[in-house]
Amino acid sequence: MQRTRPVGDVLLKVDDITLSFGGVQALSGVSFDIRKHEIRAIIGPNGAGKSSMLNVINGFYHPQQGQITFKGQTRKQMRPHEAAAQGIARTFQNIALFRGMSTLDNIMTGRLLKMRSNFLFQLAWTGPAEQEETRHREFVEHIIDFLEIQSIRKTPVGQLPYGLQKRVELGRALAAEPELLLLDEPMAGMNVEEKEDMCRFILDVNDEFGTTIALIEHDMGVVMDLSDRVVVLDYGRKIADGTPDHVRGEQKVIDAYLGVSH
Amino acid sequence: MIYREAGQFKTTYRADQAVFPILQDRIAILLILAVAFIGVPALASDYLFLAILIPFLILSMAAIGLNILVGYCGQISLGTGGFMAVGAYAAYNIALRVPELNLLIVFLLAGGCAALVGVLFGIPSLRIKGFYLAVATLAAQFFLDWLFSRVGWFTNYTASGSVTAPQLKFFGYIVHAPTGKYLLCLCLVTVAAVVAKNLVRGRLGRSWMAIRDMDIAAEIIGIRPLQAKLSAFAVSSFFIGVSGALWAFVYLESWEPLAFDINRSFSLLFMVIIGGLGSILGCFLGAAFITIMPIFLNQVPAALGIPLSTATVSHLEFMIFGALIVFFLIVEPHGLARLWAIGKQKLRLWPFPH
Amino acid sequence: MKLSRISAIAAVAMTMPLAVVGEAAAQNEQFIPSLVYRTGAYAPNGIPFANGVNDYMAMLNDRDGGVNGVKIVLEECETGYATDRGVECYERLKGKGPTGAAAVSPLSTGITFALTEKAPADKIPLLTMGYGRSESADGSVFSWNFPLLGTYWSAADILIQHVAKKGSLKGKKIVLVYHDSPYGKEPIPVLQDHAKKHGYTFEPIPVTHPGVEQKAVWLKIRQGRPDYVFLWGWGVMNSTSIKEAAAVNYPRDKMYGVWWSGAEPDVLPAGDGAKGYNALALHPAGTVYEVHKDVFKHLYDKGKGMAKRDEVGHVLYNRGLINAMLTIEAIKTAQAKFGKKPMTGDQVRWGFENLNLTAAHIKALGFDGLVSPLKVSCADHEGARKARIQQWDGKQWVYTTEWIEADTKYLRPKMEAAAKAYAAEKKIEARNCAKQS
Amino acid sequence: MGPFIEVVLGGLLAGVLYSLVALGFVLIFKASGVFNFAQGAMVLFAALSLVRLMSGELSAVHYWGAAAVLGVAVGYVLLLFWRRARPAAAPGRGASWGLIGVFGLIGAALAALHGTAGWSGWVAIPATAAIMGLLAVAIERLVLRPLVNQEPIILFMATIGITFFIDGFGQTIWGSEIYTLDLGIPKDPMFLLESVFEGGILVNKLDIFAAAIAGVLVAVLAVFFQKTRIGRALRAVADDHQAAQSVGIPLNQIWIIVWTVAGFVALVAGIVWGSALGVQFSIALVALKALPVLILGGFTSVPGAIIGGLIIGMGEKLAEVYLGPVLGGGIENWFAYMLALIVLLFRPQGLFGERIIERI
Repeated sequence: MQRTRPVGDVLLKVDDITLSFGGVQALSGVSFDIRKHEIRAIIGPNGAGKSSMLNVINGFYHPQQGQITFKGQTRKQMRPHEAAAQGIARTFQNIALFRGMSTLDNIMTGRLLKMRSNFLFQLAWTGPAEQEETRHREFVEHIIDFLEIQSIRKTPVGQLPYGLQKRVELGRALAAEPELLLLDEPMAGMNVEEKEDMCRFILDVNDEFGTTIALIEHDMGVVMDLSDRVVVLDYGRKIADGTPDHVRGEQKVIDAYLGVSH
Repeated sequence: MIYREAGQFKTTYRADQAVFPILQDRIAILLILAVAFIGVPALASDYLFLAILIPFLILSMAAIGLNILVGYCGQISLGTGGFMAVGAYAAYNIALRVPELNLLIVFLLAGGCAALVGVLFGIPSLRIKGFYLAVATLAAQFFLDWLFSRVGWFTNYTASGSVTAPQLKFFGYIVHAPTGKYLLCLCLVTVAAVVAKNLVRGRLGRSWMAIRDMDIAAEIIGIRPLQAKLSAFAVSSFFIGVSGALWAFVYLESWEPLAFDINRSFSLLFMVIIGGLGSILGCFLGAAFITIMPIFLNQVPAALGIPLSTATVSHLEFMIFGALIVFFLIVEPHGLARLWAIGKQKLRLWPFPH
Repeated sequence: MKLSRISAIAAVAMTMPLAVVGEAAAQNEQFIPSLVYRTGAYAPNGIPFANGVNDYMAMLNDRDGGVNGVKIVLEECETGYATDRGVECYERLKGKGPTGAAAVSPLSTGITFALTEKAPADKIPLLTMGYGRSESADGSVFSWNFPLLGTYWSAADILIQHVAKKGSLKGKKIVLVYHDSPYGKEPIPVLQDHAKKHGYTFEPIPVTHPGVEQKAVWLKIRQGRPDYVFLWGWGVMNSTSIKEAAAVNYPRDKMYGVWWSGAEPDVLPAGDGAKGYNALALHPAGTVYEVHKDVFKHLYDKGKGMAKRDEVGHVLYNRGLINAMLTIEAIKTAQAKFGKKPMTGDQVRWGFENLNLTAAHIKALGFDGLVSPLKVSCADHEGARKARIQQWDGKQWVYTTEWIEADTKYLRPKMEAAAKAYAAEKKIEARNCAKQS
Repeated sequence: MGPFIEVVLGGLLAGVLYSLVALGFVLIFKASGVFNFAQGAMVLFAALSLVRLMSGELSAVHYWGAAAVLGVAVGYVLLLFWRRARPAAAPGRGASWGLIGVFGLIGAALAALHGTAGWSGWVAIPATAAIMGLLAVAIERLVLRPLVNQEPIILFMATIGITFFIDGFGQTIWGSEIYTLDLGIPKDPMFLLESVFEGGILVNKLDIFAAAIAGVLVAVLAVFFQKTRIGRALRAVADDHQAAQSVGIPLNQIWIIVWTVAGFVALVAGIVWGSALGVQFSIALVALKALPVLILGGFTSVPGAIIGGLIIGMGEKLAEVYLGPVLGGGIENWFAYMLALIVLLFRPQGLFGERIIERI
């Protein structure tokens, strides 16, 4: 595969993360890194702690132990909106769109972080506030074109079919122009055609915007095709890390997927 | 056939972002404004002004405020009456203590006071959600009721606890004719509606709606719940506070805390739900419905010549009112505004629905 | 299409209530609005009063064909004791009939306060018999208010006079249990002022609307053991107070209610617990008076009448009769000057201000024994300020004192000062009563 | 010390009354997720029906109607037992309706024979219970079923609509004056421990009686939920609507049952409140006293409603008596809410509510 932007330095480093809920250990001592411009997959059987990992990265869960370094800044605890401000965006396993709003408005919310016009101008809808709105609207229209969802621009997302909702959610995450994009099972529940579209979007995003992507996916074919490197989690532990070909050969990974007891 | 948008193309984002993108709507709204500002003052009677239009306008403004909180930000509040009282008593005290101040500024300051109090009582919303929050807002209602009847300073130590509004004087001109009062309310409500519309279609509005639809997702895409929720409480309470000041100064003229009791909170909540959550138009429809319905029910039997005792009429009024609420919720849970939108949609296609 | 729809809806919505109001009225009618509450927390007290008013007017129409040949048209409007509904009722009814509303009885101190601001502009007199703003007894400032038969300040003064007669109040303790509204707060200044004069300690305890929650209040009273408890309640609050007093064993004969806390619905629910409870009385209960004979003859014997037959003659029913009679007498007084036709509010105001009910006159009206003579003047809109103490013996109210008159010398300066302050605030020029005819 | 104990005791006993109303809320919220604002109106309606049926001041139609409702209810219950005992021999659908109708007619006929004298409590209480059952059926049919799967706030608003309707309806058919409810419950004050404290500790017999009734009611409800088939179905529905439906528990029936039970609870509350204060519109407002109890105890917890009631009752009375004079009095209303609010800040789901877990 020919990339316009080669994989660069470490963007995010996860170090010895341990997370538990009450007595349940969700993650124990997980460490890995994500490099600039790469597509990094996180895989593992159900309940392996994949979604928890993403939740830790974007600050929704606070790990008991370990630290996260993003763009050279190390942190232990952070609110999700702070993570968003630093440039981490994500989509969700069970779609978390704003159901009462239109596609356009949903994607516009992704731009909120970049909007800072004065309250008084907003009241009157003039000057900087209106210019800002138009400017961001242009950007969002760009994303709408990119995701090929022009026709549903003004439709409330609650009325959209599943596949399109997933696409809108991706659009909302992209609107924030994130440096790191976390995708939680972006293709779950899709048919083959929809999956192909989604794969194309992910690759295009990575390629056109140079966005670094971490994704969780169950479809092994997709994972192997898309990703540069793969982390494998099982029972909250990291059991393998490397290129798709490398991971595929690991005995531990095969065991975990086939359910060999340890 | 007239309501057809074919041939109207939007060539700029600006045009698409307009409140009324369709030409016919723009004409209609201009006509409505013309009627409201010119036609009604020329034709309406004192009774229509004083007993129907003025309360309707003032309550519309309060409903706009409440709708921002409940309809746009998803935080149910049963303390609206209390916040109206804050506006009323703040206006009273400011006007009393700084008599030279222009009343418009007094009203704005009153709104500001209500906004502050709103923010204060909005703080629990960061932790408490749903019906727990709704019940918790009753704390504000009861506390504020008590405060204004018990702390003498707020009522300038009048023995009865009932206070009287000063003359309505703007720029040296005294407003006491019903028409003047009506126009005053109409101007303020028009401004309020425009401002509210601008807010809800912009940055702030989107962050409120995001919080309403899914607060966790909103936080993850970078919206700060603290800012979004408290700004909704502040803006909402501001409108409610101004409407409270108007209710006291323009409609009642003399009032006691009971004028802003919990029934006021409930009737406002009815307005926004019957009118339509998350719709500015709905606020007006809801306010009209709730203001006119009781008066209407009260007079229909007499008009039809059915001799009913006052007691029966008022009980019937309760029953019909309750039944209508249930009926509307069943027919269209999203309120009159949604009914209106559906009607418009049909009209767009009429007479060829397919 | 769309527009016509909007305007059609708007037109229907807006004009419907209007159309109803704008019915053509016959020319020889005197329109009188009646603000009532027949539902809600205050209905037990609102109903008998409204029935009394209604029956008296209906009886006059039947017996005399109205007042001096002018038919009386009464229309009730439900306020629910809420100020905003009261204002709405007032606005709706003030212009009805050929000459507009003759007079308005708000039957709520809160509504009275609101209407006091509106009535002068509309030229409609407010009859607030036994309630309302106390300082409005000063007619030079409050031209349109008529708190006939006594204000709350008079009531408070009469109560203190009565208990002071039973023994010096020095070192005694008096508690006021009051409805937390302008109504309940009205007597506080006088009671406080008297406390200084008589040397008793005074403690006001508010009860929140509607007044069913009084447990803590009465526990406090049990602990504080006041020598007297004054009750300024209304609606269900009254009976609750008496019940709670019985529950904490506070002696009922040390309790004194104002005249709005001394009717049958206040004591009957408390059963035996109410025995010994005292209240002020403006007039007696019962049906032994001439006017009741006419009421029975012209209404109840014909199967008409608003109340149940056995409720005729209850305290509040009789008060309704008196309220109606005073309105009618004011109209008659006005007619004597302006002619026997429907009177405007302005003319009725003159009628009220020149109302002079002598004993003979009262007897002729059939109210002998129900009302004592009163004379209204420009300076004095109260007309009379007398009340008796009555006691509930378990079955009926029994007078325990003769008429006690409030101390005008003491109250008048207070009233005038308060009225003056109001006039200054509202920039009203007080009339010079010496010059009024 | 004496007065303090007295206030605490008085508060606890007042709290029991709040619990009775809160209990009705909890039942319905648990089983249907509906925040039933109409509970207060149901208390008023039950109390009004009872007191007026006992009064003997109504027109004959009232008595016939109430007796017919009672007859129908008796017929329905008998039929249920018949079906349970001998399913094979039980009548078919049409015959069942006929039979129930006959029972209704018998009821009305008996009432007609009795004339318009007031009923004794032994008849009036079951009749009122039957009326509450009818009300539950009506609410399920006319309101809940058309609104199924709507958002909670819509259902909440609908119950406010129901509140208005019942308030108006109840006062229309039963009257709006104040009525004395006398079921022979003693009301005199008692003085305990007179040897220890001067003046003794005042307790009202009615309060003790109310507390006992509340205790019995909670025990009955506990048995009902734990031991009976319907109770188990109710708990299943409370845990998961869809799962319960998928294993064949008919949701509509469950709703009717729950609303009926809440109606019975309202009747008990109505009896106690009505005996204490007299039956009048104002007792509908006790719903507002139950709300802080509800958020304090948690919307879904029966013990929470009881303990919450006790805490609120005691807290507000202590505040009114000892803090009130400093602040000017009349504070108990908002104090109850503030107390609940403060607890909520630390436990957003109330003291006994199910923990809210945020997922994404």
